[in-house]
Amino acid sequence: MTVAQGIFYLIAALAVAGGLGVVLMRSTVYAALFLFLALLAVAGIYILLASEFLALVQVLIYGGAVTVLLLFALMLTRASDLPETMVGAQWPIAAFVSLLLMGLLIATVATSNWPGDADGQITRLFFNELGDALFRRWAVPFEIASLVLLVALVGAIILARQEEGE
Amino acid sequence: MGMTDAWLLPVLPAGAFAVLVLFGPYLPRRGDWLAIAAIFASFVLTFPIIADLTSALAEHGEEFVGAANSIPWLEVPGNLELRLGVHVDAITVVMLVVGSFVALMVQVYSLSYMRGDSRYGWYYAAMSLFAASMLALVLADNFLLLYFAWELVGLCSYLLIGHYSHLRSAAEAAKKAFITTRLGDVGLLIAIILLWRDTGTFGIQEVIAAAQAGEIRTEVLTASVVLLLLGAMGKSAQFPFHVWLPDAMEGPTPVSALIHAATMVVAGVYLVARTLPLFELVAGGPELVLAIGLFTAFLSAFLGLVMTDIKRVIAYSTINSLGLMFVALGVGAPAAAMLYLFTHAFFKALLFLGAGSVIHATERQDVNQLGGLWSKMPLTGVTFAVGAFSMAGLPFLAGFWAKDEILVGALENRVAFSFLLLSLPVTAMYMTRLFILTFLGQAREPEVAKHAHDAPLAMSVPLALLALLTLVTGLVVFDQVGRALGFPGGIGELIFLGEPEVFHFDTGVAAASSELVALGIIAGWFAWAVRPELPQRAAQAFRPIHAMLVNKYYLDDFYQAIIDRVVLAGSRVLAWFDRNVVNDTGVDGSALTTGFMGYLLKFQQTGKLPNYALAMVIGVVALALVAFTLKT
Amino acid sequence: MPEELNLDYSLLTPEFCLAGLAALVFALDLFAPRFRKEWLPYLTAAGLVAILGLSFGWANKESDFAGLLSVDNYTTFFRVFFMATAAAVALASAQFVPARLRHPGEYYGLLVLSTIGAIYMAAARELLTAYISLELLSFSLYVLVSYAKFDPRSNEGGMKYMLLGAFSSALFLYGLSLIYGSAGSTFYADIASAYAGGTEEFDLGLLMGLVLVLAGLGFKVAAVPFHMWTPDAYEGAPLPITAYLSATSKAAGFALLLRLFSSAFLPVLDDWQWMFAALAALTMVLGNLVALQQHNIKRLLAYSSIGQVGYMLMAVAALSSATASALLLHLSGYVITNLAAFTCIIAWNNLTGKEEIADFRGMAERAPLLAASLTAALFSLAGMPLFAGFLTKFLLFQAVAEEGFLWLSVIAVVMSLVSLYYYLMVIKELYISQPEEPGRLPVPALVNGLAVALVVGVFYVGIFPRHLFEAAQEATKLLFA
Amino acid sequence: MQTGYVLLATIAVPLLTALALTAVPSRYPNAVRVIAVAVGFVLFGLSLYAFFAYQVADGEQFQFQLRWDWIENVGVLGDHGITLHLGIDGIGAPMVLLTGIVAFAGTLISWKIDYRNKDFFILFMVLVSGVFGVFTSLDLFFWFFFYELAVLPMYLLIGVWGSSSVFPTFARTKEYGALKLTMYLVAGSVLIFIGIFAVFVEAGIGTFDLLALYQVQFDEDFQKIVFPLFLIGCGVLAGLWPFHTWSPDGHVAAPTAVSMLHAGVLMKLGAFGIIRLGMQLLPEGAEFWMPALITLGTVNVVYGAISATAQTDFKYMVGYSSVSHMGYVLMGLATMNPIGVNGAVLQMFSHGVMTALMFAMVGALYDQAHVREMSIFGGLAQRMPRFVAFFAIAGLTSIGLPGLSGFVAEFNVFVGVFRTYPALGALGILGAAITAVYILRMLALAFFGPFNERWKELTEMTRWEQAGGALLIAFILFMGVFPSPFADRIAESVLLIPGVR
Amino acid sequence: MEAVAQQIPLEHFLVLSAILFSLGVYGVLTRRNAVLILMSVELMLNAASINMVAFAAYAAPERAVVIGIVFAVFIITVAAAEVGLALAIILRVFRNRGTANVDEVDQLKW
Repeated sequence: MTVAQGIFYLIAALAVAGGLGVVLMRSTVYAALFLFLALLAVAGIYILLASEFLALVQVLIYGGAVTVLLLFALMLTRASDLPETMVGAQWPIAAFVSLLLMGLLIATVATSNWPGDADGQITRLFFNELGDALFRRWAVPFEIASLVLLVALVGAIILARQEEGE
Repeated sequence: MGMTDAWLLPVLPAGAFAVLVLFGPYLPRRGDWLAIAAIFASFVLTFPIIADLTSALAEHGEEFVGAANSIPWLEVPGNLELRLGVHVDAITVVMLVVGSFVALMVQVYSLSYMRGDSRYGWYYAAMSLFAASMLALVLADNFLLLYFAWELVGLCSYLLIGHYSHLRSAAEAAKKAFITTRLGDVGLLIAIILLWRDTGTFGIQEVIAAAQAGEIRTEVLTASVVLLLLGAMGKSAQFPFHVWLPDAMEGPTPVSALIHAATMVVAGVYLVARTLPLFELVAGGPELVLAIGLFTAFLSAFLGLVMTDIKRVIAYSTINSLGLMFVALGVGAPAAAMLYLFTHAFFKALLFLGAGSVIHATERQDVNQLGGLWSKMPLTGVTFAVGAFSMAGLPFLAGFWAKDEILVGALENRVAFSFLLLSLPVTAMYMTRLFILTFLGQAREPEVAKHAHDAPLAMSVPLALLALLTLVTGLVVFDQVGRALGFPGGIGELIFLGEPEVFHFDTGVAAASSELVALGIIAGWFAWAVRPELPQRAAQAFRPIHAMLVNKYYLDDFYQAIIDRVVLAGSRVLAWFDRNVVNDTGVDGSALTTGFMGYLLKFQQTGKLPNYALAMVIGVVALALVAFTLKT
Repeated sequence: MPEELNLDYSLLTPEFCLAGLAALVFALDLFAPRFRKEWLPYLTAAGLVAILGLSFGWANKESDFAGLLSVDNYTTFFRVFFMATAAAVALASAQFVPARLRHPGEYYGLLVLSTIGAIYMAAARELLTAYISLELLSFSLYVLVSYAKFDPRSNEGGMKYMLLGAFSSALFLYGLSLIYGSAGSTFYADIASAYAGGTEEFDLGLLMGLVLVLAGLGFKVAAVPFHMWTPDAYEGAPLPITAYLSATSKAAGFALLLRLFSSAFLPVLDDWQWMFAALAALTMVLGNLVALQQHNIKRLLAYSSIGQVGYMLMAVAALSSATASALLLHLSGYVITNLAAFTCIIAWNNLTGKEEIADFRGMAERAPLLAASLTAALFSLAGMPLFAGFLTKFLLFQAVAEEGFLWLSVIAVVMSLVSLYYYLMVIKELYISQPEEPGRLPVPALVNGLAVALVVGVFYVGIFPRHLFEAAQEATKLLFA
Repeated sequence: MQTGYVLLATIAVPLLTALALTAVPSRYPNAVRVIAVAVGFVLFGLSLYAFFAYQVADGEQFQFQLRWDWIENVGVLGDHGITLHLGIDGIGAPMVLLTGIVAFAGTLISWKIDYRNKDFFILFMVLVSGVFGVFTSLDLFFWFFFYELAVLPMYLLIGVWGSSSVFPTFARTKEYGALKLTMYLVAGSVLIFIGIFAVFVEAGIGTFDLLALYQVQFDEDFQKIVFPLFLIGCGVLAGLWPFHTWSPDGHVAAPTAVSMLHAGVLMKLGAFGIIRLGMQLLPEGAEFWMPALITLGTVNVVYGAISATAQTDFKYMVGYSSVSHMGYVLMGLATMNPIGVNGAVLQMFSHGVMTALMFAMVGALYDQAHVREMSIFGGLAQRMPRFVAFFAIAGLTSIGLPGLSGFVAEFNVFVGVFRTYPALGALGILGAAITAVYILRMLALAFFGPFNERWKELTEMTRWEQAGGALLIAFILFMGVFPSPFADRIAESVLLIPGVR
Repeated sequence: MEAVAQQIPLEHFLVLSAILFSLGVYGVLTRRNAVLILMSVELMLNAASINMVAFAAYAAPERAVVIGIVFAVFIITVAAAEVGLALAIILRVFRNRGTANVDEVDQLKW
């Protein structure tokens, strides 16, 4: 096992552990913390895949903003006060279906010939290239994304804000 | 005015009908004069036709098979050509004379009889339509027109029997008559179509010719003949279709005289006579006719003995007579049948009109309420007696001669002959009974009898004329009379030209029949005039038999039972089946099933979000599994 | 990266204008509060109609923006389509919003913004653009569905829609990633050329990708079994938004589906055709059967729209230029009809505050014009002649049958029959049942006018479909080029 | 000079009238009535013209042709994809006339409708337009279009203006009747729809034009599979057993004019469809399936007649009688010989007029008495002689009395059936005898006999009803006495149906 | 890091993402708190991102490498917005109903 492999398996294990925590932890706050772990692990994966920028974004936005937001939400909804029963009633069938799905996905991964998998080189994308892409070629999605954010912002404000008489 | 113009005969009264229906209420006297004028014209016009016919006969002799004239009515590709046409030969002429004359008499009679009726105009319209259809029926040169007229005759019968529609019994009787005859008509229609199927024509003469040429398959011919006979039996009230005729007496009496005595009911006889060659081609055909006629005649004779309604007795006598005519046809003596038909028309019409006079005068028709009318209504009494004894077969009246011819015809068939002889005294007996109970003895309801009087002129004249004819028409059996009237070879030779046939007067037979008739009359006299308590004692002594007779052999009850228990019950079962099985189960059921599926399915919408997500994942997994399976 | 890209922003003018309109609406709401009450819907509608007119300027042109967006007849068709729909919904909301909702400015603004998303879903020729446009539309709808803040049903509908929407977009994304991995590109054209030579026998990556993409888009168009949010969101949403969901959201899903599967996945037709066929069959059966048991008009129309989705999915299953144009025609007819129906329902709801089917009793007495319009719309949905539904269904089913999916057409026709039943149940209430209380209701002239205009549209499609059909044909021609 | 504009007018005039009526304020009910009757008269005139201007033996199968392209070269449609192609042959001509007669009579009879009469006539006109359309369309799409259009207004016409009935053992609400009728007929059209798909796809010529499709030689197996779709699909509307139950229930619920049009004309659409789509398009399929049809047709006749005998309600009786009489049509068609088919078409006309008359009369009575139970009437002949006369004429026509139209038609059918299936022909004739049983039973029960004093309030029919009835009777007699104008037109076209020989 | 490619096959990343994805699915199906469902969705989104980035990283240079990364950026953006919006809605539900338990929010059904 090479170092890279070792790192990969470690990160992968962390990610999976985080995932497991999210879906299995009885305490909602712990689950949120496990999510944070998983997100960080994914950032690690991005670094392994030579996308440092992405890893940065992942940590900042996901690990920071999103997780905090989620924790806030958990608190605002006082969900933490009521230790949730671990799983819903449909967990056996859910487990079965999820395992099946996982099996199918792994089978897919295993049996397919991914066309990019040719030269054994990881293609690195530099920041400037990324920026160029984002603002030139992908300008339209970028603009749309800004509209998405606008909508989310407006929506969140409208929905969440307290009205008179509330 | 030749034979080919004979179409005018039915058209005149038909026109009168149309005018009466459309404009009747606006015409003076509701248009009765128009109806009478039309039928009178038809009657008068028969004479030039007879003249034309006799000259044609004289010219062509035996070759002459009749004159035809037809126009196309409807042509359908596939060898279906429907024509309207007339065919005139001797047999037709007899019917024409009888039909138009009796109709004329009856209509004149009705001027007085029906006066004041709320549907006077309609009555004359229907009478005209009847006359038109009857004339068309006898003139028809093809089965289709015959059937056409046949049905119209049935319709008129329905309308006229039900003339007093406010009476439940009249409505029921009309219905019964129509439905019963219609059952027979089913046979007739099928027969017509079957014959067409093998010959490609509806022409009566063509069909007969084809049959004689062997172009019709035997089984088809047999079936057709039986079915034809069915039609004839229905119309001519042969057993077991006879039940409608006595009930038909619910109609106004002149109607009974015209339709249920003189004309319509003999249509069946006419039909069989017309198609007799077909019957003769079928093994057992004539015998079947004979058997039915005999049975009918014999059974109905006894019923006359116990009935108390004056018209009903005459009605059973009509059935009796019709049976006789069938017997004549069955034994191969169509000429005798036609002769009987000819004479019967007059005396039976006479009887009915006489009965009508009685009813008109007394407003009673149960003989138990009558009696002692002889002195009050001498003309009616005399003419009625003439009719009654003619029916009974008293010598030298019309009925005697005709009946004698039938007996002669049946001479070779011992069984038939003996049965016929046996029925004679019975007939005589009940006719005597009827006459005695109505006219002789004490008035059972003096109030009624006191006001009775002879009928007015319009009613008396037809009575007198018909009585006169009853006295003399029988004489046409003698060749001399026929020749004197201008028919070469007498009436018999005239009717069936193919095999000229002269009426035979057999003294032995005549004597025997006369004796039997006399016996019957005397017995009747003894039983009802001399020892009036005798019939009651006999009735008590033979109670089961009497009960059976009074109940008309329970046939009506039997039919009623069949209708109630089988037909109506069956139809109710079917209706139930239709409603509950086909509709509620089949139709509504499938709708409900669909709805229920929806009901079951709607519960997939549990309202719980995880279930929704699960459904999506299951969808994905299922699709993927199938996809993978398909790929590998 | 000296790649030559066509970055002609003028191609996107209508959408910029839309964004400007949205901004204007937001601003007016903020700074001219008196104005907002009465005039916002009309301003919005007028703006939309104006931009709609503008977008005809790109008719019969074929151009693309950096390969991401096509501005061709297909796009133009849907530009017109979505803007017209949004305008109609805005007008239909005119009475409803002041009476039942707060924050009208954001309401109309979001409506306009969502239209941009919808248009780009149709215009996208690249997966990321498609995805992000889809999210724009979805986000707007999440908000709009939850817009009745104090109505627990609206909250619940919104939450279910939102969470399941997020879930489905995760599925969709994962599918996109697999396709990206398998084809090596996200551009439709590249994907098509990657598969042009046929696929290896065991290219499960593509297959799994297709399944997941289907799941994501199936969610959007409400195909069984990804439909579960539909009735709840429809019932929970404010009425005009229910109308909007049934029109734009669905149409946008199909716009995306159609372009994606015709431009990108046509070479691997065999892999996905049966999936659509199966989903179509399931969808129409379930939608129509369950609709039989509904008693709330919104839920009824939700299930009826699921049934309609089944018909439309057939067209994708039997994908050809004929079915595609028939699909567009049907979609147009369906949307016009549905808007007509909802206009009447919204008006009735404004007047009476009711939305159970039984509450519509006697509408013919109380608001005859609305009742007649609603009846026309429902008959059209059921596929009766003279109305749009008959013709569009006929042509759609015919085209599907022509492509060898006669069995699907048969199911569809049978299900149309089933659907007639529940439409008739509504019509029964309108005409046959006696009203609770007598007397005419004061229906605003504008609402009557809108209803009549939409019904005229329904008749127009039903009787003179030639132009629309030709437009649909023109729009789809390039997809199969 | 024949132009198809006459046919177009028969479709467009009622549609435009419906549109125009929407503009008439509903506070002028008399204006609505006058317009409706005037339009009814115009339609009657148009159809009369079309019938008599139709040239027998001019060598054209379809006359009055008019053809407008509607949509073409789009989607699956070829050069003449869907055309508004109108035209009638000798089979269509009497049907157009029938529609004109019944529609006119229907407007007359409906004069007395008070409740929302504007809406009534709007829907009525749509219905009439649809019926004319079916009889004149020579394009499969438009044929089906009008076919559905004719069904469409039914629901409301019955649901709003109909009547609910309660019987001792069950109840039939108008909603039930309306719903069942609509659903059932549309269910039938589903099969037709599928058949049309199949034919279009199989033909592969990208057009719905019937004349073009008639030229296509369809594969025999295909014909055998698709023909039953048309047969049953159209058969539902024709009251084919066992798909007939909508008919009695629907009639019981329907208002008078709708019953008239429905039994009188709409049921003929089904039979017409069997000819136009079934026999003309798929002759070999027709030949293969005809033995089944004749069996079902015979069942129709006998089953309908027996069921009618058990009924105690006027409308149920007439409804089942319609089922029975449509059986003759089906039997006639199934013979596939010129006589039988000719008879079937004649019967379509005859039964149309006759049953319309019968329903008109039932309606005239019901509107006054508000009950339809036969046995509680009695002796009406004394109170309403014309009514009874009219009713009796209808009844006698239904019995098949010579001189009335029913005889001509049924006779042809019987002859045709006997040529091929003698045993079934005999059953059919027996059915006619059963008809006599129930008709006469009804007449005796309700109209004759002692007058039931309960009904002394009843009065004779209104003038409008008399006019409508007289119109219908005129045609019953016309066809009964002079069938040639009908038979000539029909026979010519019947011979052109492939497979008929 | 280029060596990573030789040492760790692409499939490893893909399997990891598959596992994460399935875990997310399981979470969505079984968690009852709306916020936790949202978290599970985030797991799934991350799985998709991993795929995107992995494919991009392993793709041949002439292929459109950039798109995978760009895609992942957008996913993260959208996910953040999504969380924000979803939380607003969940808060709304919580305020009106007093619960964020999705099993209890089932007024709309059938």
